[in-house]
Amino acid sequence: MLRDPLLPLPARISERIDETADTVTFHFELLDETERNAFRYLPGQFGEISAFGEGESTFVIAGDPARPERLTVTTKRVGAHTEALHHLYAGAIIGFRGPYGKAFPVAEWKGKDIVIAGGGIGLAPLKPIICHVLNQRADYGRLTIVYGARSPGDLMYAADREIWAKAFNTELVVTVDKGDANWKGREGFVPAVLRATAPKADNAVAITCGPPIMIKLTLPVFKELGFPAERIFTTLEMKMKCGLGQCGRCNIGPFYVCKDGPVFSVAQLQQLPQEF
Amino acid sequence: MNQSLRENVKRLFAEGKVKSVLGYREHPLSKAVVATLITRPEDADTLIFDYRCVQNLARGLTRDLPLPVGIVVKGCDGRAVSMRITEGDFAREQIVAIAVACPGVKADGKTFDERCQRCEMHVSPLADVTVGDVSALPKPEKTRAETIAKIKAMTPAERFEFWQKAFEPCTHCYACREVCPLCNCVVCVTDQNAPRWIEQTAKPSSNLMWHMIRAFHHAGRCVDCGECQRACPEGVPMHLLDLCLAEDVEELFDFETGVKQGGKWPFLLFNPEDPDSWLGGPHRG
Amino acid sequence: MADGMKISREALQTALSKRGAIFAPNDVGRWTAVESLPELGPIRPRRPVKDLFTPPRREIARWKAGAGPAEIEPAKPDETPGSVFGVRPCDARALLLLDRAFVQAPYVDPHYKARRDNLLLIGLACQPGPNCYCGVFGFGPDDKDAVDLMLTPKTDGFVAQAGSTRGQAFLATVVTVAVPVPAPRPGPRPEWWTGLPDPKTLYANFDHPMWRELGTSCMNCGVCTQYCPTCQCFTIDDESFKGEIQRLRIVDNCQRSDFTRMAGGHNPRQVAASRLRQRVLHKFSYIPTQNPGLVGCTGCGRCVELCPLDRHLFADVFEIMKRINQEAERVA
Amino acid sequence: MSENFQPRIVGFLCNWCSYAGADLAGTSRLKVPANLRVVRVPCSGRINPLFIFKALEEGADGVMVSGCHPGDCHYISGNRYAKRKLAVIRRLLDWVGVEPERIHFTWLSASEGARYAVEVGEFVDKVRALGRRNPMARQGVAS
Repeated sequence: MLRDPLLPLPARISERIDETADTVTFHFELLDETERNAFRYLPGQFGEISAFGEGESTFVIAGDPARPERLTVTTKRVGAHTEALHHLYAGAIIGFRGPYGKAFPVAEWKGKDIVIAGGGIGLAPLKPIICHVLNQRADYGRLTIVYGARSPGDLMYAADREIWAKAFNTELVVTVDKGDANWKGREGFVPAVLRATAPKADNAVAITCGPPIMIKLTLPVFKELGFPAERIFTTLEMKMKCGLGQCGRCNIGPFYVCKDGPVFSVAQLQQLPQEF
Repeated sequence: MNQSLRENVKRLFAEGKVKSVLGYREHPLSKAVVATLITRPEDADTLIFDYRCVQNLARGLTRDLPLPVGIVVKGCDGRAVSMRITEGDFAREQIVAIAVACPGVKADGKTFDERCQRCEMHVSPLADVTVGDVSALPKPEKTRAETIAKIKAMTPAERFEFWQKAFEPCTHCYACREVCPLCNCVVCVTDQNAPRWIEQTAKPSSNLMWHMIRAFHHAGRCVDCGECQRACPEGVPMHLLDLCLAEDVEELFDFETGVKQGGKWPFLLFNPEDPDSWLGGPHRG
Repeated sequence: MADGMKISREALQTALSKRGAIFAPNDVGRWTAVESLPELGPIRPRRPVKDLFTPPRREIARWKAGAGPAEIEPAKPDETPGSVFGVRPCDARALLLLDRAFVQAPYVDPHYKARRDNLLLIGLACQPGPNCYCGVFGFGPDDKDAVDLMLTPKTDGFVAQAGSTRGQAFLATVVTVAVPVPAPRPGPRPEWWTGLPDPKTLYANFDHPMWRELGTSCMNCGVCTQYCPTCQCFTIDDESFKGEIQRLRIVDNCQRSDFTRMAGGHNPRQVAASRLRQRVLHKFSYIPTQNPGLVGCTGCGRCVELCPLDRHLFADVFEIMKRINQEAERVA
Repeated sequence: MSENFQPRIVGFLCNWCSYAGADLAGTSRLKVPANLRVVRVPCSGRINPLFIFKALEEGADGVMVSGCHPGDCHYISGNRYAKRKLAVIRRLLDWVGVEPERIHFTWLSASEGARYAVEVGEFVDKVRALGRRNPMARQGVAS
C-alpha cells in the first residue's frame, strides 16, 4: 500500500545545543531501524521538521552528510512552531520528512577552491558543504570560510569552528558586526571582510547564505573579486509546506524552490523574475 | 446621469482637484460593470453610473494611488469613505467624493437589493461634488428593525440553531473580509497562529467564531453597504449579524456610523455616565 | 454517427448501487452520497467534483498529545468502490490536471489515487450556460475523454457512451439498446476570444505594467481560487482539541495575503496585483511550459460567475495579450 | 441533565480589585464554589472578546468578568472602555443564542470578599439551573 509522502517519520532528539539566545541545534535519529540505515542526503537538501501538535516547518539538514544516521537541524525561534520546537529537549519525539530539494553540485566542484561566506544562521546550510569538503579533503583545493554574525553571542557552531580553523589548507575568518568587552576577533560586515580576505577567483566556487541584506551586499563583492555568476551559489528561503513540489506555494516563476532548488546559482537567479 | 458624471470628472481634472478617479466602467469585452482607475481626463468618457454599479469602491482606495483621488460614491460607499477618513486611513483633503444620487442598485439586474430597499441615505454624506437629481430618490420600503425582527423574536436555542445552519456552508474563503472597506487589519485574527484563535478549516466552531468576531470588529463601524453578504459565494447571511449589532450600538452609544465626519468609534471613547445596566444583571453603583 | 447505448435511469441506478456508494451534487451544489440519482440542472454545480478527491480538509495522521511514536495513526486511504454521478466535462478534465500533480511519481498522494481508482466517473452532457467556456480549450459539453461513461439525458433515461475501458466494462454489465448518437457539439467560447495566449510571451511580460492595472479592479477575495476545479494548492497544519491532535492537508488559496508570508514577515507576493498575476501565469504559462498541450484551466466559468466584482479571467488574459502584441507591433 | 450537573465557569478577574477581592474571600475562608476557574487579567479593559468566545468554545458553561468599580481603575479608564466592550459582547452573545444567564459582568472591589463569594455562588446556581452544556462547546477536533 502506498505510503503518504506527507506522513512524518518519528525521530528522537539525541542532543540539543543552545547555540545562541534564540537559536538551537537539534541532533536527532530516525526511530525506524531500516529508515535510519537507508537514509542518505547531500549538502543543501532540507527536511520538514514537526513539533507534534504545532505543525511543520522547513529546515536545511545541517549535519555531516558522511554520517547520515545522525541528522541535524538548526532552528531560530521566529514563530509558533519554532517556539514549540524550542521547548523540546533530548529524548523528545519529533517528526521528520525528507530529504527534499536539489543539493549543491559538490561533485562538479572537485579540484576547485571553495569560498564560503555565511551570515548568522546562514551558516547552517553551508556547514554540510564544509563537512563534505573536509571529509574528501584531497578532492578540493583551498577552502576559505568567512563567517559573520551580529554579535559574539550570535556566533554558532563553536565546536565545529575549532576543527575548521585547524583543517588543512583552510582559512577561517570570523567577524562580528559589533564586538563586546572581551571580543578580541575581527569586527566588520561580511562583505567588507570578504573583500579584505580577497580569495582568488580562478578555478574557485563561491557559496553564500545569510540574511537577504547580506546576500545583496556580498554578491557584488564576489563579482568584484572575479567570480562569474554561474560559479556563485546560494540557497533561497521561501515559505514551504509539502516539500514535494505539489502544494504550489514556493514557486518563483515556473520553478518550485523545493523541487528545482533551494540551491540556485546566481546566473539562474538572474533569469528568474525578481519575486523572491 | 453618465453625461453629467463625465463632465464633472473632467472639470475636476481641469481644475487640478484630482490626480486620479476611481469609478465604474462597463468592461468592453465582458460587458460587466467593473471598477476602473482613470488618471487622464479623456478616460472619463468610460465612466458610468447605473443600477449595475453594485460594488463598494471604498475598499479600492489604497495609499499608492495618485493623490488627491476622486471616488464615485453611492450613499453607503460615501459612509465607508467617511469611516476610513475617521479612522485615519486618509486625510480629508486627499479624497474628493463624487456623490451620485443613487436610487438603488440591482445585483441580480431585476429587483432592488434588499439593502437598497431599506436605504435611508441615497446620497453620500461626504460630497465634494453631487451628480444627478437628488430630489426624486425613493423612500425606504422597509426598515432595519423589520429585517432583524424575526431573529429578535426567537428564543436563544432557536437563534443558536438559526446561526448554526446559516454559517454551515461557509468555506473560509474570507471574500467577506476582502471586499469590506473597513476590514483593514494588517494581520487578520484568522491568520494569527500564536495563539490560533480561529482554525483554518470549515467546521461549526471555527465558522461561528469567525462570523462572531467579524461582527464584533464591525460593531459601531459597519456602514451597512452589504458587500460582505453579496460577495459570499455560498450566500451566508453574515451581514444580518452586523445589522443586529448596529441596532444595539445606535441604541447604546447613539452613534450613526459614517454619517458625522470625525465622529469617533464608540470603543475609542467612553462616557462616564454610561449606565451599569449595560452589563446586564443586578449591580450596585 | 457513433453508437451509444440507451439505458434507463433505474437500470443505471441499480447497476451503480451494486458497485457501491453513489455520489452526486445536492441542491446547494455540494457533492454528497445520495440514495437515488438526482435530477440535475443544465450545467456544473457550484462546488467542483475535486472535493471528492482532494477534500478541503483531509486527515494525514492523528495522535494523542504526549503520545509516543507508536501511537501515530496514519489515515487510511478510502478504497471502497463507488461512482460519481453528474460529472461535467469541465470538472472531469480538471481531474486530469490534478492527476499530473498528485499521481505522478515520485510523490503519489495515496488518498487521491485510491479515490481516483475506485470511483467510476459517470459524466452528464450539459446545456452550456452564460459563463461556460469549455470551447476555449477544444472540447464541448458532450466530451467523454475524461469520464468513464458519458450520459446524454433523454426523456426516458440516458444514452451512454464509454469514455474509458473501465466504462466500457461497466456498460457491458447493463442491459442496453444501441442507439445512434449525434456528433459532439462544439464548446462555447466568448465571441471576442481569438485563441490561447503563448505561455512564453506571457511569462516574458512578467513585469508589464498591465498587471497592476488589472489589479485595480480585483480585491484578491479568492472566491475564484476557492471554486476552481483545477487548483491544487494546499497547506499542512495541526488542529487539536483537548489532547486529540490531527495533522491535516487543507486546500489553500493563493490569493490569500499570507500565502507566501514567511515567519520573519518577508512576503514575496505582498502586492495584491502580484497574486492575480500568479494565478493567471500558473494556469496559462507555468503549467503549459512544464506540460506541453495542457493548460491549467478547463473553462468551467465558476470564477467568472462567482466573482463578486464581476471580473472575467478570459477578458484579463485577452487584454494583456492585446497590449503586449500592440507594443510588439509598435516596436517592430 | 440532573442537578449533579457541575457547570464549568471561567472568571476573568482584574488584578487590582476583583482578584484581590477573591483572594480576600479565600483568606477569610468564605465558601466559594469550586466551579469557577480564575484567569487573572491586568484590567477588565484587557478583555478581548476572543477570550470569552474561546472560553465558551472550549467548553465553559459560563463566563464571568469582574473589574474595579468605575472610578477605582488602577489604569484610570480601563474599566470604562470595558463597560462598552462588555455591553456589546453581551448583546452579540445574546444575538448568537448563548443564554444570557451564562454571562455575568460585574464590578468587585478589593474589599468586597463577601460579595464576591455571594455573586459567584448565585452565578453558579443560575448556570446550573440551565441544566445543559453551553451550545457553543466543541465536541471534538472536527466539530
